[in-house]
Amino acid sequence: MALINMVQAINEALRISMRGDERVVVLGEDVGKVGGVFRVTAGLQEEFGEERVIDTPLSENGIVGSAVGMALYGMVPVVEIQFADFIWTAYDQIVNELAKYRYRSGGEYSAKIVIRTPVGGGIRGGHYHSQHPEAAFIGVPGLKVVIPSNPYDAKGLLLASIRDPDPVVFLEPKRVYRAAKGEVPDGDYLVPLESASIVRPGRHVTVLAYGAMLYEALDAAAKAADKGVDAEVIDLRTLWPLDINTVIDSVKRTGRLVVVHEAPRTNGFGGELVSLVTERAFFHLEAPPVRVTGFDTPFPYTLELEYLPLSHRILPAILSLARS
Amino acid sequence: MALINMVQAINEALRISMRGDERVVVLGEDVGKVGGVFRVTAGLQEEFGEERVIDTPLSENGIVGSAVGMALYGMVPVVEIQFADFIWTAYDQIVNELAKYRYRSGGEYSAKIVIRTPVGGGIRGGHYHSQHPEAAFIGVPGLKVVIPSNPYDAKGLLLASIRDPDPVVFLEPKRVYRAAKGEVPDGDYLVPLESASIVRPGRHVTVLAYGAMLYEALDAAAKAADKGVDAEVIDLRTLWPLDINTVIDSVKRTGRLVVVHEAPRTNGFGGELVSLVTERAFFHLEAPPVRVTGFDTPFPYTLELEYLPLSHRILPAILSLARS
Amino acid sequence: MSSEKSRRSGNEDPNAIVSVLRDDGTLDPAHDPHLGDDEVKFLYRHLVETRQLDERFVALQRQGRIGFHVGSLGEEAAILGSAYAMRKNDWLFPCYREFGAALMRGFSLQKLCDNMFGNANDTVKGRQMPCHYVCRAVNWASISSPVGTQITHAVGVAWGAKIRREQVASLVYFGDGATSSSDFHSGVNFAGVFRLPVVFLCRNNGWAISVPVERQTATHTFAEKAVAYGIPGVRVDGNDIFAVVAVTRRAVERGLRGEGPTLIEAITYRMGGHSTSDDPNRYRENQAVEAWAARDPLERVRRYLQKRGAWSDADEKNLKADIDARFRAAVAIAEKTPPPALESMFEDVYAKVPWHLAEQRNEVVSGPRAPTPHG
Amino acid sequence: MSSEKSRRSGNEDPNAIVSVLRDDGTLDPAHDPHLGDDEVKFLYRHLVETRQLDERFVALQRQGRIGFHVGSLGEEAAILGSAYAMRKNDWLFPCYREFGAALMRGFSLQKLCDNMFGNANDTVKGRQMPCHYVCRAVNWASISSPVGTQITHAVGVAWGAKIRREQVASLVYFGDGATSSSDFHSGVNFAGVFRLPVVFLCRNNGWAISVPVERQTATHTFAEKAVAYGIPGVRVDGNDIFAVVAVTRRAVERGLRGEGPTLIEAITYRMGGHSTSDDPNRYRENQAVEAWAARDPLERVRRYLQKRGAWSDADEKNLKADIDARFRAAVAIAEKTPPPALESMFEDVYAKVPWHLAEQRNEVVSGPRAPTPHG
Ligand SMILES: Cc1ncc(C[n+]2csc(CCOP(=O)(O)OP(=O)(O)O)c2C)c(N)n1
Ligand SMILES: Cc1ncc(C[n+]2csc(CCOP(=O)(O)OP(=O)(O)O)c2C)c(N)n1
Ligand SMILES: [Mg+2]
Ligand SMILES: [Mg+2]
Repeated sequence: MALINMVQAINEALRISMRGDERVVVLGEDVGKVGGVFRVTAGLQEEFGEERVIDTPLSENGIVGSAVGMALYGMVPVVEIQFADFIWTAYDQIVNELAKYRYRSGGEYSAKIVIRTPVGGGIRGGHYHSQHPEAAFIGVPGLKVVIPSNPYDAKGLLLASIRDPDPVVFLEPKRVYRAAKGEVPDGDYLVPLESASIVRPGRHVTVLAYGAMLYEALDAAAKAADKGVDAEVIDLRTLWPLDINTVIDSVKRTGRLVVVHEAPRTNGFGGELVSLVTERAFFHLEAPPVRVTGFDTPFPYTLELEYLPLSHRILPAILSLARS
Repeated sequence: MALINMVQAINEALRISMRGDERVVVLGEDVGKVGGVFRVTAGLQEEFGEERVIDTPLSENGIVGSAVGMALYGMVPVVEIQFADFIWTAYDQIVNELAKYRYRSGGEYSAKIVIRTPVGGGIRGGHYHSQHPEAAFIGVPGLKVVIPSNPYDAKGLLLASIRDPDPVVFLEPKRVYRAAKGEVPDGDYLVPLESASIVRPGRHVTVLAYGAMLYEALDAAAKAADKGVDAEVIDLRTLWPLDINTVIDSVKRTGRLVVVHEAPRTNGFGGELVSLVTERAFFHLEAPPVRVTGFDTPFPYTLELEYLPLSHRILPAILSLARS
Repeated sequence: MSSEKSRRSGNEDPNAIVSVLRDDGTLDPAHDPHLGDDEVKFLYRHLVETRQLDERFVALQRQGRIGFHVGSLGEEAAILGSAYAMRKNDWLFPCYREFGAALMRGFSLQKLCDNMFGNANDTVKGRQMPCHYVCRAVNWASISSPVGTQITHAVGVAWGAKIRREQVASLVYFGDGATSSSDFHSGVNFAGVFRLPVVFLCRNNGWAISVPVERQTATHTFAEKAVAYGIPGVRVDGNDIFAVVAVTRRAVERGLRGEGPTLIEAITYRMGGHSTSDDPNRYRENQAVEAWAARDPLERVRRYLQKRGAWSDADEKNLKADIDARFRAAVAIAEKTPPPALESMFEDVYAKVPWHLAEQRNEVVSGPRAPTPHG
Repeated sequence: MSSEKSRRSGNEDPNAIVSVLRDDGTLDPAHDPHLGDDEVKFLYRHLVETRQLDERFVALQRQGRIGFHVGSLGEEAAILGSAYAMRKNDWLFPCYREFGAALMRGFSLQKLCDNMFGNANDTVKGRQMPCHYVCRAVNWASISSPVGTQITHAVGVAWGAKIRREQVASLVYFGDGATSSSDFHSGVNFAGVFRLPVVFLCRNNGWAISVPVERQTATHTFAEKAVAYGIPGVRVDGNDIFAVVAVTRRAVERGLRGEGPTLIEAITYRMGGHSTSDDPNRYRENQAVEAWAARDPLERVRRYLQKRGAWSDADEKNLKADIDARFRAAVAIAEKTPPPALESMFEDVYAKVPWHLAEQRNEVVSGPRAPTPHG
């Protein structure tokens, strides 16, 4: 066990996967010598060579499209998209090809790839280095969507994602890449997909969060506790398929729901979560669920901390919901 | 007034817009001589010439990207994407460029274009000629999303969309392109954006629908009436920004909500609608809202009518909701 | 960047078109692929089969028995000749007009017909439109309607093989229209940079639905687009199956020697509509069609075989009768085969059916049935 | 397809590099753009200003006073020379390294500094990162981080102008890495097909962050990519401002004559890191940097001017002092200017603020304030 950050934990997961399985290759822009602009792939090219840790031309659709082909051939490509904001030129390959390959070929082929990409704001990145686009992937049948919030989960979830038979979009909350530190086993272990984690048990309000906003939710919950409100905070970890039972059980206990996410509110994952809960636990709800989210604007630069659903916005939501 | 179908109505709106405003140009694949694969642009090239009705190379991102440039220069390009299923290579241009141009340039520029594209299933088109991807546009700040269900609205909404200062994604429900006929004034008129239409007033259940599924909702409502359940059916027409008042008023009256859409359920627009209603009319709700939608699979071919949320699936939802 | 000399300063005439089969039925020795009579007869049988099935499928569509067909009328030699040059362990990435090549590689006619009817035996389980079958057994990839997307996949397969040190090449079919796509640009560029054994087979059939090639590019040829990727581009008479076999074989050999990809422009013509949904009279004159009819790729091979005494009118008659009989038998079975099971709609989205799809499956299975397609 | 002869069969050597300014400070008459001393001095002042501001902005970033900077060290001549060739009513589409050209066209240093601080006076209202300003008054487009996307926009502007019969050209900047993007392919292809007056200005600075040009393309040059689009490609010494002015002017004239676009490859070198976030020592040796230093684009112009007696050491000193004074004044104001108003976050998403944004605005305005950035 060592105290490491998320960047190091993800690096370890990649290294273990590549050592254990020759089919695993890493490709993306700047993943080679420089080890990724966030240094997540540092040292991998040295160990595994240029053929397995591949700097590609600047084309996200080329990266994902050729990774799909590699996967058809039996490789397990782990793609890095430098920032999630740059994933959109690959969206056709993701929606129409990657996600549908198994289905449309009647199960004869499958395209197992993992797409790793840093997401989220709070690093002074403005519009194009801050997007948090989980909703664009959750709505695509065939994809799994995973987002860790801490080094232990990051390593275990990435190891599980690489071994999972389905394509996984693996979102990395870059705001806590280095800030979130934790004890992480040196060796191989899995954190199963589709399992949420109750990070803070509580009785009065259920708060669903993930990625960097988990810490804001926890901060708000701690402050709410000072005011006598006991919030349960759940880290979803796998966004889709969702660990529905953990979520519904919690809301049935608390009767109140706050959903937190950085992405814009409209048609964000919050809407889906609120609907799922409303459909399944309606008569347990004491008050309307509340979404605390990014606003329906492009991500701003100077005012980014006003944009993000930080603790100062989550706390009043918890308090007023608990009192309603 | 003449009895015409939606293809003709949209064609008239384009013709009137092009006659009235020299800045309006039409571009896309096969929009010229052949008049579009659905014949929506038939005759326009003859009247306005090859410079204003433009057959482009086969590149959706090229079409949208250059339309953005034309718009910066002051033109009003109306883009046709042959099927919505093929829009994804243009998604980067739509999300990162078109939608954000006004915001990111501090209002100095705006990129006013209309993207017309046929959507939806029921025409034996399988995966790639049936997608109904409104959710992917509703969640993008800066875009407006419009979908008519009949010729009168199609013409009036398209005329309004072309004149609106913001970029509009104009979805055309191809299953009823020719089937939906109606009386349409010959001249110029507007159907305002952001206004829903109560197509069938009712007391017991609110049914929100749009596009081709409106007819299924109406059919189900008629059958429900036979069983004593009086459903109100609302055609949303503009999906975003939503006519929130009409929706909330209705649910406050009926206390019950059914949302119908063809797109997959998860993270579809239904989740947003359910959330908006739950947030704003929670204490008026007598029962949990119900979503009747396409399933979370790629769109199938042979079984497409089982996939679609047709009347046979809407009716039981209305009845059981009314009785709960 | 490649230290090789820039391709465009090479001496070859970029407009030259490789052809082998002369009008008089003899072969130009310069590019002759040296096919034995049995090989040519094999190819000819498949050319005829392809054409005949095309006609039959169009007829079925007109009768309302199948929903759609997208054919290869006039392009058969470009398709079959290039597929013939690929070895058993090579991979093929179809566009959508290449069912004849799939059959030639061993895909069964029965399965093809099952796909045309989208029935329970369809390899893609009735999930895609007709002509969107799959056949892993012959390294035939899944077919997708969006234009160009298969190009990067073919690159990935060749890349995987190269990393694994396996002697496998891939061939990808696409049209002239597809050269404008993003995946063409990325795919050819990646294959050039990483020197992958990919054959990029551009069927230049003159049209992208109603859009003529002049609206697709300002270049004179499609082959010269290879220059932008530092790889060779070759133009070939796509209606000359000997020439197509020859240039494709050379491209495969080059690729497997580690010298990288080749872009082949097979010059041919789409003699029919784009698909059964299209009426070409709306946008083109008949003259070009007539001119191209004189260069029919089947006729040319038949003349060659007949001249060598290797093919008789009786052979022709028997062949056609045989194809017809097999077609009728396959259609009879396919048409009677039921549609896929309702439950199948929820399979293969993921490797295992997750909770939400299990719920949705139960909803459908226990719910009312949809109206039948035609009332 | 173009009826013209294929470009690659032309006689020009595709590897030839246009240069004008010789080592001895004289000009090659073959391509001399005939700039008067005042013009050259104007350019030189802006070259120096660009370099000096680059250094100052990096320093501000290191001091934590601004968040980011992406500079043009070594690439100044390629950027300013090409911009200088564009007329007032032409449009420029920046990549992100071209602030020097914006200033030269009339964008104010104050506004640039306001952008660097993202304050209330920033033309983009503090919504984008530093170096992502806009200036409609000089036909300077908005800057977007995603690589390549501005290329199709430049095409659209030229297209609009052509449809309206207005004599307007556009110039678009992008890097060597951007030639791999989808928008490069689509943009250049569309411009070729529709013969639009676009200048595609590829700054080949050797690197896309840490990825060298050999990993971007298998071609020997970027200019030869023009072949794939049926348009001319020109290589120019990007550190020779005379040569850059000359080839760009020729491209504009050609475009305005209706002969279509030109792809210019300006060969230069990124002397610094990719941006303030990058440390190039991680992936490259210093040797190339040293070699390029000998071809410094500013030094070359200064030598030229000095040789002509048009520039003195005193001029140099005064210029630098003046730039510094203006810089300090602008920064002082920019740094004191408050951030944009909270409400501004919700404006310009749409032309009018819709109900949901009005609600969200009220939520923020009446809610608690966020923590301040640094605690
Ligand atoms: C991305 C995309 N855009 C548009 C279409 C509609 N479409 C189908 S085939 C086709 C033309 C393709 O032309 P070409 O590539 O020359 O192939 P061909 O049909 O001639 O074999 C078009 C525009 C599509 N399938 N995919
Ligand atoms: C679509 C996209 N992918 C990745 C990035 C991250 N990125 C920013 S600049 C850059 C390299 C660009 O290189 P080049 O085009 O040569 O321009 P230069 O920076 O050298 O001027 C990369 C990969 C991006 N901004 N956009
Ligand atoms: Mg074609
Ligand atoms: Mg560069």
